[in-house]
Amino acid sequence: MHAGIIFFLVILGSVLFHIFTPWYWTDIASNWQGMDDTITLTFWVGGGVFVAVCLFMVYCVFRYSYKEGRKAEYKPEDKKLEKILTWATTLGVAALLAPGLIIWNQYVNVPKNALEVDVMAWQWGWQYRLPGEDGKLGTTKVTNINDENPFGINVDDPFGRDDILVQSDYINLENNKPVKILLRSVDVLHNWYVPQFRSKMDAVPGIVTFYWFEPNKVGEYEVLCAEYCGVGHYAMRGGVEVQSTEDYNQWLSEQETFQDLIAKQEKLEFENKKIVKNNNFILNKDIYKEE
Amino acid sequence: MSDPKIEGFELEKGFRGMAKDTGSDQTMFKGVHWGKAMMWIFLLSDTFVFSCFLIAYMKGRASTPVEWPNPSEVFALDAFGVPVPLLLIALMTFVLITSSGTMALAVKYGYERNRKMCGYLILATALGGLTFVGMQAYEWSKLIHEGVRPWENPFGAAQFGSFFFMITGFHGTHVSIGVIFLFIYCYKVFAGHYDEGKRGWFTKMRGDYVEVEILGLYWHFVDLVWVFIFAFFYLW
Amino acid sequence: MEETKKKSDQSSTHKIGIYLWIWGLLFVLSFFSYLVDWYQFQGLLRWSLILFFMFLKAGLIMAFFMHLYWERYALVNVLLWPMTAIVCFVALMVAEGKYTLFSRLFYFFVGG
Amino acid sequence: MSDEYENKSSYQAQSSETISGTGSGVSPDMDYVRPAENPEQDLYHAHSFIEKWVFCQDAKVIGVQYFLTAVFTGVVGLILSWLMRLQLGFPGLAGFITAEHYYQFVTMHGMIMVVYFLTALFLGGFGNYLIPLMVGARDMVFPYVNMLSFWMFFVAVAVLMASFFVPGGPTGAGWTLYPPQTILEGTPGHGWGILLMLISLSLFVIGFTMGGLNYMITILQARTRGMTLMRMPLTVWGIFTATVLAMLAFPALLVSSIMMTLDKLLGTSFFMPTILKAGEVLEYGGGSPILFQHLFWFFGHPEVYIVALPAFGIVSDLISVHARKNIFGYRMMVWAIVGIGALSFFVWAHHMYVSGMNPWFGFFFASTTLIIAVPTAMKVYNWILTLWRGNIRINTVMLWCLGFIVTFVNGGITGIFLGNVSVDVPLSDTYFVVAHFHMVMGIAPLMVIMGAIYHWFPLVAGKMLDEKLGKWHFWTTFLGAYSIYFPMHYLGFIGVPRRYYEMYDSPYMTSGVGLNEFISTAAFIVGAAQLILVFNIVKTMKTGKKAEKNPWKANSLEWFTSTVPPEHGNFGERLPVVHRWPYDYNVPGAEEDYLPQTAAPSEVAHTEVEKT
Repeated sequence: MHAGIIFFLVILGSVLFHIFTPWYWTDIASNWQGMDDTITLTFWVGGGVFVAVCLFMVYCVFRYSYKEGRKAEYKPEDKKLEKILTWATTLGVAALLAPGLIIWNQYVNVPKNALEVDVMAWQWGWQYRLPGEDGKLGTTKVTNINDENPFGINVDDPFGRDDILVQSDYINLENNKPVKILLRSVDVLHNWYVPQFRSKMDAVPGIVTFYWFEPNKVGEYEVLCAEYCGVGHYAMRGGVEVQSTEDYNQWLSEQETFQDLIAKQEKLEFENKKIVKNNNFILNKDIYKEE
Repeated sequence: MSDPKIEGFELEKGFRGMAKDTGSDQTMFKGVHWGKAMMWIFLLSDTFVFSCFLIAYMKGRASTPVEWPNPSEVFALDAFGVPVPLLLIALMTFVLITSSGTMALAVKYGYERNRKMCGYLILATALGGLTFVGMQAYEWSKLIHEGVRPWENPFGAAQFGSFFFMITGFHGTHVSIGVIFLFIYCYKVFAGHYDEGKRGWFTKMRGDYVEVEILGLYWHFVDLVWVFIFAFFYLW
Repeated sequence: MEETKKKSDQSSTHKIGIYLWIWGLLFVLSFFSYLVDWYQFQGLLRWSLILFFMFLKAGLIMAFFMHLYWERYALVNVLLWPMTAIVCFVALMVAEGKYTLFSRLFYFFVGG
Repeated sequence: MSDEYENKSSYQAQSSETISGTGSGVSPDMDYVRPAENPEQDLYHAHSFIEKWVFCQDAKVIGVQYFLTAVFTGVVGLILSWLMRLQLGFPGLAGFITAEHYYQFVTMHGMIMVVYFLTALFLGGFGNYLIPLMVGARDMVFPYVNMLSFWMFFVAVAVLMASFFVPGGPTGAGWTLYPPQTILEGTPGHGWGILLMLISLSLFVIGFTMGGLNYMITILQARTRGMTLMRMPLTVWGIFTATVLAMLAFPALLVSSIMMTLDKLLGTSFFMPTILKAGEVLEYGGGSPILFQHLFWFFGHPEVYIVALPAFGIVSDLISVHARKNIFGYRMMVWAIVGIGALSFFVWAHHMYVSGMNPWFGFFFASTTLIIAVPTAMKVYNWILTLWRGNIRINTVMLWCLGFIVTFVNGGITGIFLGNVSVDVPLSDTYFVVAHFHMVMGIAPLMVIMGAIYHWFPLVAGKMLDEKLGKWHFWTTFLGAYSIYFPMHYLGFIGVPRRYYEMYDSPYMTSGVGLNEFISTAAFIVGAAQLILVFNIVKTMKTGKKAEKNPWKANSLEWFTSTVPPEHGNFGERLPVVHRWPYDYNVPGAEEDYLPQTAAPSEVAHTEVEKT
């Protein structure tokens, strides 16, 4: 008998835990409310099934536990019941699948007015590139990357000249403006992930991947690498600041373009070679904290 | 081989027969020797191995922006001063199909318990296989002389060499293993092990001519894989 | 079963003619597929011819040299159905290969 | 040479039937079973200690060998998990756990548990022991190959363990071994470690192929008379389907291992694009990392079911025996197992929704993945419907089964979150995933393994395990494991990514600190609780009650061997003849509450058995 009681308490505890948990998702700060809603829907349907199945099990344990001489029912099959259960499950699953697919359709179709942001990842850090006045990013190549051209932009590409370069782990975004994140990696897999934006995608060396979102809450957020990328994975953090249009434009105007960088480079002597960021293998949390 | 039979049973044909076989007790593949069934399933598994190789090759080739070397030039061979495209490959195909044919006949004569014919045909198959391996060695050395390496080649995309050496190498390994077993079986046939049901050296299982068919299945499979490699690697 | 086997062994094995026929056919088909390259057919024609001859040869080897034609359907089906997984894998990898190529050309060469 | 079989080259009809053959139709014998198709199997009996216990050809001994080797790797995996939890729950407490070590622990824990522990245990261990017994065969069809299979596995484990002692340590690439980082500097064990891992995996695949051929052919071609496919216990169905999956999925692992080895050793660029490391361009170029992921998951997803399906099968049998009721909807169960197995080849990329593959694949894979939920749900319904109106013995075995149902349903439901493409986006690569797969393919199969140990121990060892200790073992394990993984989902909701050596003080992560400490503590307790089982086994072997024959009053053939524990050849003089499915419990009209599979219809003519 006590077995049934403990199982019942486990189910009850699970439900109570879910209701009273202090650990739940962070406040959403992007347009992907639909993902949260689908999760909630799945929780209701799935959680309901979980509770129903387990309670039925507990009931059976109470009601039908062993008694000498009692006859169990002999009924190998019940076609009708099985049919009902199959169709009910199919319906439930379809009801969960449909919103999932609809949102995925939005996820892979980027709005036309989205701002393209080139996110470049390496072991272990980020840097960003925004299109200049022409609104287009220049093409890039890993082999072009060097001290003078940290983003590996193809110098011949006219679109690349006015690209705005942000050589920092931190980027600013404009509130209520869709962003298309173009992910690029120069070494291994990475993943530019902000929990509050709900969305993520791997950065894969050799190709450019993308996803989009629309930040809708001003504030600062932490960027995490969400794809294992070697021993410094856990320390590969960055930041996003979502700003109002005014602040954003202010920030934007302070950034240097590829053109500026080339001009500056020409002036610079090369005796003091800049330390390439990629060389930065030193990893410990104290350094991280300083940042 | 003869049609599958079990003494005392009427075996139905077609899909009805399939349903009955599946629903019956003891065996699902009626009249199929254990070893033969095992070889079939093994070949199925091996098919997946080669499929994965070829799929990887297809994906690799389809996604490279660098030009892929033209196989009919790379694999051309000078005959009397004229470069003939794929000459060696054509000869290799010819040799392998020849050996496949002799193997098929060896299986037939094995079941007819024609020891001599069976043995000689297996020997012919083994020699065919050996020739094939030799020609492949020649082809490899020729390409290596021309500067093709697994990691680079002078003709175009680096993956060309990688996939070429890996896939033909894996196939060549299969052929070589097959040749070794062909020689062993050739000895066993001539020594009459299958006529008297002598037990194997390691497994202690009784010998039987069905083993010739099992080896034959493997050998034809090697040929079958070559058909696909020929089409996808040399003709594409 | 040994007894059974002995009996069936003596009875009917296939006539040698079948094997010789298939053998010849394989040579002819191989020659044809070689001609595809010789005449340098290109594009869809090349592909369909290559695949046609390839599957025909593969089918002949499987059906007659490997005796699948004479085997019972239970075995044949067990062997052929798993190929659907391969077909699915191939189809998806074709799409994936094209997508990768597009991504590379677009972002690393063409731009826009 | 086995002299006793030397003269038995032909078979004789073994029992009552063949009187009125196939066609006669007039007064058909109700006990009729088709005559034997297979000759009596030629068994090679061991002649020395080494042949009997080391290079043994008896599937039962091989099964135990597999079991013990797998458990050994499992213990290593368990210790690694402790070290990981130590770091996660109490960062900095154990100074020797550096980030490198942590990632090596993660990797080895994952690979060991999935491949070398669970796969080997279910297929190699339970498969070898139970298949011949349950289908009524004397042994596996190729005993010699079977032996080689184990020793190949043994070498694979040895190579794997050797990687702990090579320079640079074992690989720390994560169990998925995603290139390019796997073989590049910046990942621990990128030299010897990863090489040994790839070699070990290749050996495992080769060894497993040998075993798998045996399991498949034994089930398909060496069943005893009367044993149709639809009369096989679900255990056999589960192991069979899992073996089929393994035979078709492991090739992809083999291929990707070979290709990665070449990338590492020869400098080919199958998976390696142009890479810039430390300011220098490496000599790679043009490869595709995503290709590896496709190959890996083409293996990896069926692998999940390779672990799950045997568990499904075994738990069905255990529930039916101990609920004293036939399994509900046997046909449905079989078709569900087969259907899940077949579908599992069409869903692999649901592990790759955010991997940067062609985004349109999301639609295809989300649909196929959620379709799998239907047969899986049917199996769950059938388990609880088997309990319904049964006569349930609440003993240790049944407790493990109930524990399985709770954890499996929980893990299955979270699977619907992750399979549904856009719901997966926020949750993938977080602790939600970790919690999900541990619940569904870690804890749930473990519950079954434990249940199976308590259930079949009397058969293997001839003694009954102690019930009281068993119950203690169950409750600590179940409650502990559940309180590890249930709250862990919520860490994922917060957004805590997996494979983080340390969380630091990210604003939304600090709240998880207390939870992490709790989870770690629970993990230590659960791990230690397994000692109860060890103690129980030791105690039982010394002073335990001797098991009577068929102590659970089960129906399936493994309990009807000539001796307990069964000897080589399993069934003595004559192979059993099967007349019914293994689930005839509490048949109306029968005296006992069970009818063994061997009970001939004429012996129990008064019962109202439904035709099976």
